[in-house]
Formats: sequence, structure tokens, C-alpha cells
Amino acid sequence: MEMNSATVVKCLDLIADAIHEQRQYLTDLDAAIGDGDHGINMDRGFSTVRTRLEGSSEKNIGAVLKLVGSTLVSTVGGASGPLYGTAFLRAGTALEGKETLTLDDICEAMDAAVAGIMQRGKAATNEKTMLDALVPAQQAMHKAQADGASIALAVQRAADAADAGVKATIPMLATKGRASYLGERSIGHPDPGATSSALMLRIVANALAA
Amino acid sequence: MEMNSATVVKCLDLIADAIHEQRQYLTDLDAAIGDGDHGINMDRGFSTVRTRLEGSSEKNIGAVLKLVGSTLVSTVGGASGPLYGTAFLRAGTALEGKETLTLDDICEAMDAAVAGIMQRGKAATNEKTMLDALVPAQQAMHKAQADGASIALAVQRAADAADAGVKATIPMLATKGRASYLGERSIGHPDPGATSSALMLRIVANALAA
Amino acid sequence: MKKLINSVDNVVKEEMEGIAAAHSDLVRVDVANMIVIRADAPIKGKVGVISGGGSGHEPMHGGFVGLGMLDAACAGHVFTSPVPDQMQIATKAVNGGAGVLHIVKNYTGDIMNFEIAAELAQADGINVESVIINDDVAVQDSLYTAGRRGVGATVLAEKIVGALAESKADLHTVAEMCRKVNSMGRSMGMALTSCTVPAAGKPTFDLGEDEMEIGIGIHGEPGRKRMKLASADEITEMLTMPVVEDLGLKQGDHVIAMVNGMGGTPLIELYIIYRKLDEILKGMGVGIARKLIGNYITSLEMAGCSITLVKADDEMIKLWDAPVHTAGLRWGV
Amino acid sequence: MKKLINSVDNVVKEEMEGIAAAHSDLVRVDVANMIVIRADAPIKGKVGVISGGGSGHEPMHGGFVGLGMLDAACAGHVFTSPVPDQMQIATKAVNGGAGVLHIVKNYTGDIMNFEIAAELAQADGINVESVIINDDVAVQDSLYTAGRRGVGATVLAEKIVGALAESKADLHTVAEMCRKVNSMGRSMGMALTSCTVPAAGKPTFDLGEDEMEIGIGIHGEPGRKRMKLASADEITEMLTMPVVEDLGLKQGDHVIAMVNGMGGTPLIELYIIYRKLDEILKGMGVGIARKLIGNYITSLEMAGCSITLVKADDEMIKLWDAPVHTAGLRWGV
Ligand SMILES: Nc1ncnc2c1ncn2[C@@H]1O[C@H](COP(=O)(O)OP(=O)(O)O)[C@@H](O)[C@H]1O
Ligand SMILES: Nc1ncnc2c1ncn2[C@@H]1O[C@H](COP(=O)(O)OP(=O)(O)O)[C@@H](O)[C@H]1O
Ligand SMILES: [Mg+2]
Ligand SMILES: [Mg+2]
Ligand SMILES: [Mg+2]
Ligand SMILES: [Mg+2]
Repeated sequence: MEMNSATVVKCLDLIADAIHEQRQYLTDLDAAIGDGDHGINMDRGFSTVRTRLEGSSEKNIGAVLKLVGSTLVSTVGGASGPLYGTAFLRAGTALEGKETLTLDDICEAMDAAVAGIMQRGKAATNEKTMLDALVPAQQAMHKAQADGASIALAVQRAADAADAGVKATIPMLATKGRASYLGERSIGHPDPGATSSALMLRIVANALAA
Repeated sequence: MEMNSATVVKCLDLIADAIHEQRQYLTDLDAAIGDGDHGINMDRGFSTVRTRLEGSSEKNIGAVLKLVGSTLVSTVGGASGPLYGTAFLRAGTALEGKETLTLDDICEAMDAAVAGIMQRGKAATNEKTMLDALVPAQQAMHKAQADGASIALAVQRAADAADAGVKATIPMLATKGRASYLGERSIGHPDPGATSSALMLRIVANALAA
Repeated sequence: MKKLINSVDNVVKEEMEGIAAAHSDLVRVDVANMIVIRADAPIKGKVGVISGGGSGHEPMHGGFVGLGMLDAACAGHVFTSPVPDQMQIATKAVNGGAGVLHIVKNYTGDIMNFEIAAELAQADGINVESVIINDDVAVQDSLYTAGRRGVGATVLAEKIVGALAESKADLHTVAEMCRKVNSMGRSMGMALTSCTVPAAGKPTFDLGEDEMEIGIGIHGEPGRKRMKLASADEITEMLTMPVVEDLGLKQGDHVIAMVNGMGGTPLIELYIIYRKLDEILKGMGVGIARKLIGNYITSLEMAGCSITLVKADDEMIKLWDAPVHTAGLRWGV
Repeated sequence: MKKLINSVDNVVKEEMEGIAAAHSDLVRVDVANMIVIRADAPIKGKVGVISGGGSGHEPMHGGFVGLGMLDAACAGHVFTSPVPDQMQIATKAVNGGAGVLHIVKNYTGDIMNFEIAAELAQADGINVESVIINDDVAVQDSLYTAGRRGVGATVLAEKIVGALAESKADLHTVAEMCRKVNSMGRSMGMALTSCTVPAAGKPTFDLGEDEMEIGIGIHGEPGRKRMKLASADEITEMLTMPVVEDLGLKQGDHVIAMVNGMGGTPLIELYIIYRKLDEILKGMGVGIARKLIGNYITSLEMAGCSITLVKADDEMIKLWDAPVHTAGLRWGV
């Protein structure tokens, strides 16, 4: 599978489908330790992304990702909107002008995205947020890069790391976001944002493996 | 059992107990076709009657019944307050100065009470109200009087007629009081006021038969 | 039953104490007799305007005592008419020598208790006129019912009549205006849930997860028809059309409109109802001159709404706009 | 899920259309962007005051747009922060050349979306100051949380700050007053029931028939402690004491007090809560200078209440008394 803008758009469509299917699940997770809207927010954002990318012939992958980022900022709302929006905007800036991607490019984009989330959300790992899925994924990707792995394998490993990260959020005490209002009562529940991050990486991994 | 003020007060105490026991039942009946407060209203009234009659050495049965009537008017509220209050006030006026009662006296008091209710409530029989228990009871009492029956037997027959009257309210369409707002949907339910009237007559009948 | 109360028996008493604590600038409260009285009553030369009814409809009536509206409000127990003694005390407390108007909602209990009170007041030498409010179109006004219930129009009447009394109009004029507002007012309500009388401890009626009750009264009693849940627009249509037809509203008429919450319905849903009401009336060329949107005459925590329209002329709108300063309504001051 | 709505997706849009239909004298509504704007905005020389947040808290914020309070309110989807584009449009719409104040409740989503909007506004050449409201004592303000939530004090701040802006004070002065109100304001809430986000279709959390949640926020999210249902007095104590202690209130202090309903609690219960609040504060020699009792910052149809106290000096009370004319609050005009 050639890592060009068509593939990127294909992955984004698949993400939109998955988010729509998992809408209730993500919302239920957010109801347990938040305000019960994460799945709804994400579905609103990614269905708008799909409509805006329909029939797009944009070659520049950076531009595609920046469009995704600005769309999410303008439609998702809540905490996840600015965070995922900033992540895609930073990734798009890192890939500005690129029409195909190497693993190096993808790692660079991932680094930019994670940095953007940390800056916007002022959070670190171990605070029971989406970072606890994305940072392990980022590290796994860099390790795969160092091992000279293929893009498909690298994303596969990232998705696996992200899933492990989600499980690791269950015993965590939330110290950021709405869940932090619950104190100890946030323990025992997986973080909704980490779950949606891991879901997105899994979708991309499956698409690239196919 | 001598029909003096002591007996009348004894009967009123027993009525207060019975109303308190049947409080939830009367309220449930009123919830079906009214606003769910008849048992609560009656219990409030008759518990105040009991307190006011405690240790009363009033010989004049008329005065006792007028005290009951004014107490009910001032405490029950709703539709049943003015109705039962007026009934007891009129009965008391009819028995003004009497220290013992004959069946004639009781019939006279009953007539005054029923007339008071009709005047205050502007209702007739077959409108699914307390009258559909009290009027049959009144008629049964007059028949017993004509047959030369004892007071105990007359009240017994009145209580039986009242019970039959309550059953007769079940198929009736309510055309007075809150139940009338339900139109046909009031059919199939016994009237709460008729039920409390029959209850009171039954208590007195049992007391006199004991 | 989950409520923010202490003991079932003290609900109204403690509410009265709360009103006294909160609004001592506007009212004085006779807690023992459960009466809210305007702080500066009696006002010499002004017709005293009183009303009353079972508690559980807040802010009505105690929340409408003050400048430009009621002079006193008698509170019965929850959903139970107040007793004559209360109206007698209230009538004396507000009598500024110009007589007293009793605004009575058409419920058998209210009618009879106010009737006895009016008899007592005449015996006290106070001139009393009574006006019965019966604006609920859900009940057929025929020989076969206790007549139409008094619901939403009561709130609008108390405001308009209160303003006229404030202007020192005489008792008959004030009473006639109240009759006029009643004759020009129609309402209909609906419920998504029942409500629980504290002393009863459980809901007065049960509604299924997909059911609603059309034509409910304000005492939590069941309504005319139980139906499958419909959309906000369909419900607005079901409530508005009978009111419009009964009032005979036509092109060029103006109304004062109230979209009222029954106590447990959030404002976001009332604005969605108002949106459709506005659309329906605009479509008929009927103008909404003034409006109230919120919880004004409720049934404890019942989820649902009611729509009230009063066909209004310029004088009624002028009286509507007059200053009012009560806990439940305030403008112009 | 029983609500008076048409379709789950159009709840906020139709609410906006209802507000536009009802209050065209007070506001103009940009339905597409879900923004309520003061009808006469921008007002030359006046600091523009805007706020915003997830919908479902009505009347906050859209119900507080108008004379003496907010110039614009951005509505997100239910319980979801609005997006930067909305605040950017609102900031431009209210900019009378004296800069714009953003009143931001302390939620991660609100903070970040308003932050992006402030960056965009600076890029548009508009001077913006932002003040974060974080008055909820139920959340420990430590390194280990996202900080205290912005709840009841937001309403009081919008009134006081709105009045100061109306008097043409400059942006920094207005922002400083907002910070002062925030520093002097503390709140705590509780819930008897959860509420249902229309799009989710079922309650955010479940409470047993004899359970209550202490320390809930305003987004229907669970609170600090789940407990057995207590009496109204005990609950008032549980909400008031942490607020009093955190504020360090002492004899001779004066407060503006709000007993707020969460949307599904009737007024009769709020007055029972106010009764005990008044008793507690009187016992400590703390005076209640002004008060609000009713549904001002809600969570859809949630049953429950919150208590907010703002320690007030004479200037703040003067600004509180200044005229206000919005859908949710009106006095002095
Ligand atoms: N400061 C933060 N940094 C990183 N991620 C965060 C932060 N705050 C919240 N999140 C993420 O956002 C998710 C919640 O998103 P969502 O429910 O859409 O927003 P909201 O909490 O405003 O309702 C959380 O599960 C968490 O992963
Ligand atoms: N006009 C009337 N005449 C006679 N009885 C009536 C009339 N209206 C109501 N009632 C009686 O009152 C009873 C209801 O009493 P209650 O529930 O205490 O009053 P409310 O209807 O005001 O809540 C009815 O069951 C009926 O028997
Ligand atoms: Mg959320
Ligand atoms: Mg009843
Ligand atoms: Mg009643
Ligand atoms: Mg949210």
C-alpha cells in the first residue's frame, strides 16, 4: 500500500466509520468518569471530516491533515476537540508538501502531534489521558524505526502499544480533565480519550496490513 | 350501649383510628381518579378532632358534633373538608342540646348532614361522590326507623347500604369533583369520598353492635 | 421518593419559613396559618387582591405576592385547598377599605373553602368579590364535569388584575377585569412523568417509558388521554390548537403567551416548545405581544409543560407592562 | 428517555431558534454558529463581555445576554465546550473598541477552546482578557486535579462584571473585578438524580432509590461522594460548611447567596434549603445581603441543588443592584 494522500484519506474514512460504530461505547466510558459525551463529540467531528474529504484530490498530505485538524477544532468541542485538532494540525505542518510518506515522516508527524497535545492540554503521561496511549505508541514507532521495520509493522506495534496503554489507564488516578474531579473514584475505569486514540491507531494498522 | 355524648366521642375516636389505618388506601383510591390526597386530608382532620375531644366532658351532643364540623372545616382542606365539615355542623345544629339520642334524632341528624353536603357541593346522587354512599345509608336508616328497629340495627343497615353504595360508584362516570376531569376514565374506580363515608358508618355500626 | 425535604409533615411550613427568610423586604409570612402577606399591606384605598390553593404549584401563589400583583396568598397542604380560616385572616390583613377580590381556581375544594371564607368576611363587614378562573380547555365545560379547571391563566390574571388594583381602581372594576382575563384565557397541559405528593410517598400515576399524558391538571392528577410519546412539535400542536379554536383566535389578534414548565422540565425544552408555538401563531397571523417562558404554575417535580394564551387588548398589555416586584415576577422596578 | 424535543441532533439549534423568536427585543441569534448576541451590540466604548460553554445549563449563558450582563454567549452541544470559531465571531460582534473580556469556566475543554479563540482574536487585533472561574470547593485545588470547576459563581460574576462594563469601566478594571468575584466566590452542589444527554439516550450515572451524590459538577458527571439520602437540613449543612470554611467567612461578613436548582428540583424544595442556609449563616453572624433562589445554572433535568456564596463588599453589592434586562434576570428596568 503506497503511503500517499489517497491512503491517508482512506484511513481517515475508516477511522470515521469506526468512531461512528464505537460511538456509544466511547460515550459510556465517558459517562463513567466524565460527562457522557466523548463518543458523540468524536463522531460529530469525524463525520464532518469525512464529508470535507469526499472527492478530495489533494496530493499534499500535510494539507489533508491540517484540514482534518481545523475541522476537529471547529466541530468536536469539549476537551478532545482542541487536543485532537492540535495534534492533526501539528502533524500536518510537519508533513507540509509531502505527497508520500516514509516511516521517518510518520515518526516526525507523531512527535509533532504528541508535543501539540502536551502543550495544549498541559498534561504528561500517567494522568489518565489520551497521552497514556499515544506516548507508548510514539515510542513503539521510534523503536520500529530503529529496527528498520516497515511502515505497516511500525503502525502495528504502535497500535499494540496504544492498546496496552489503554489497559494501563484503568488503575490510574485521573489528574487531568473531567475525570480528575472524581479523585479515587476515577480508578478502575479506562480513559475514553486513550481508548479513542488506540482505536484510531488500530484502524490505520489494519488498513496498512490489508 | 347508651347513646350519650360519651358514646358519640368513643365512636369519633374509633373513626379517627380507622381513618388513620386506611389512610394509604383512601389516598391510593384518590390517586387513581383524583390528586392522591384524600386519606392524608381525612387523617389530618380526624387526628385533630381526636385531640380536641380528648378529656371532653361535653354532655351536649350537638356541641360535640359542631366542634367536629368546625375542626374539619379548619383542618382537612380540599373538597372533603367543607363537605364533611358542613355535614357535622348541620347534624350538630339538629341535635343542639340533646344529651342522649333516639333513632329519630339520628335520622334527623343524618338528613341535615346529607342536605348540607348537597347544598355545599351542589351535587346529587349518581355523580360518583360521597352522596352515593350517604344517601342509600340515609334511606336505609329511615326504613329501619319505620320498621321500629334498634339504633344498632339501623346503623348496621345504613353501613350495609353505604358499602353497596360504594360498589355502585365503580361503574359510575364522575360528573363532580376532581374525578370528573377524567371523563370516561373515571369509570371502573370506587369513589374515595364514598369509601370514607362508608368506613365511618361501618365503624359506628360495629361500635354499637359490640 | 427522593426530595430535598426534612419531614413529610413540615414541607409547607418550612417552605413558608424559607420564604419569610428570603423575602422579608417584600412579604411578611404568617407561618402558623400558612399565609404570605405583602409587607406593606393593607394599603389604604387599594383593593386587596388575594388568592390561594394547594401548595406544590410554586412560585404560584406565594411567589406572586408584592407590588403590582397579589396582596396575600393562602397555602394549603400539597395539592389540598386551603381552609376558610386562612382566607378570612388574609382578607382582613389586606383590606384597605376598598374591599377585597378573591381569585379562585375552579376546583371543588377551592370553590367551597373560598365560599365559606367569603361568607365569614361579609359577616366581618368586608366587601368581597370572587372571580373563578376556569381556563383549562382539556376539560369539557358541560353539565357532566365540575367545569374547567383553573390553570395557567391564573398567573396572567394575577399580574394584570394586580396592576389595575395598584392604580386604585374600585373593586367592581378590578373584579370585571379579572373576569375579562379569564374569559380571554385558555390553557392546556401535558405530562411526561407524574409527581409525588410527599405525604403519599409514591407517584400519583405511572407513565410508561414511551408514554405521555395529554390534558393533565396541576395537581398531578391523570389527564384526558394517555398516548405514545410524541415530538415537541407534535405536542405543541396538540396543546395549541384546542386553545386557539376555543378562543376563536383569528388573523390580527394579539395574545399574551405563556409556555410553562410543570417543575421538572428544563428551560432548553421550553424554548423548543416556544419555537413551535411562535411558528403556529405566526402562520395564523396572530401576534404574540408579550410572553412568559419558565416555571410559573407547577406540579412539584412533574416533567411536562402547559401553554396558556390570553387574547389581549391594549389596556391589558399596558397593565401587563406595569411594574411588578414579587419573588416570582419582577420588572419595571 | 422522555424529553420535549424533536430530534436529538437539533436540540440546541431549535433552542436557539426559540430564544430568537422569544427575545428579539433583547438579543439577535446566530443560529448557524449557536451564538446569542445582545441586540444592540457592539456598544461603542463599552468593554464587551462574553462567555460560553456546553448547552444544558439554561438559563446560563444565553439567558444572561442583555443590558447589564453579557454581550454574547457561545453555546456548545449539550455538555460540550463551544469551538474557537464561535468565540472568535462573538468577540468581533461585541467589540466596541474597548476590548473584550472572556469569562471562562474552569473545564479543560472550555479553557483550551477559549485559549485558541483568544489567540485568533489577538490576530484580529482585538484586545482580549480572559478570567477563569473556579469556585467549586467539591474539587481539591491541587496538582492532582484539573483544578476547581467553574459553577455557581459564574452567574454572580456575569451580573456584577456586566454592570461594571455597562458603566464604561476599562477592560483591565472589568477583568480585575471578575477575578475578585471569583476569588470571593465558592460553591458546592449535590444531586438526587442524574440527567440524560439527549445524544447519549440514557442517564450519565445511576443513583439508587435511597442514594444521593455530593459534590457533583454541572455536566451530569458523578461527584465526590455517593451517600445515603439525607434530610434537606443535613444536605444544606454538607454544602454550606465547606464553602464557609474555604472562604474563611466570619462574623460581620456579608454575602450574596444563591440557592440554585439543577433543573428538575421544584422551588418548594429550594426554599426549604434556603431556610437552613439562612439559619446557618445567621448563627455565624454572616449577613445575606442579596439572594437568588431558583434554576440559574442547571444540568438538564437533574434533581438536586447547589449553594454559592460570594463574599461581597459595598461596591459589589452596588453593581449587583444595577439594572439588568436579560431573559434569565431582570430588575431595575
Ligand atoms: N489536559 C488534558 N490533556 C490530554 N488529554 C486530555 C486532557 N483533558 C482531557 N483529556 C482527554 O479528553 C477526553 C475527554 O474528552 P471529551 O469527553 O470529548 O471532552 P470533555 O471532557 O470536555 O467532555 C479524556 O478522556 C482525556 O483522554
Ligand atoms: N361536589 C361534590 N359533592 C359531593 N362530594 C364531592 C364533591 N366534590 C368532591 N366530592 C368528594 O370529595 C372526594 C375527594 O376529596 P379530597 O381528595 O379530599 O378533595 P380534593 O378533590 O380537593 O383533593 C371525592 O372522592 C368525592 O367523594
Ligand atoms: Mg466528556
Ligand atoms: Mg384529592
Ligand atoms: Mg386535593
Ligand atoms: Mg463535555
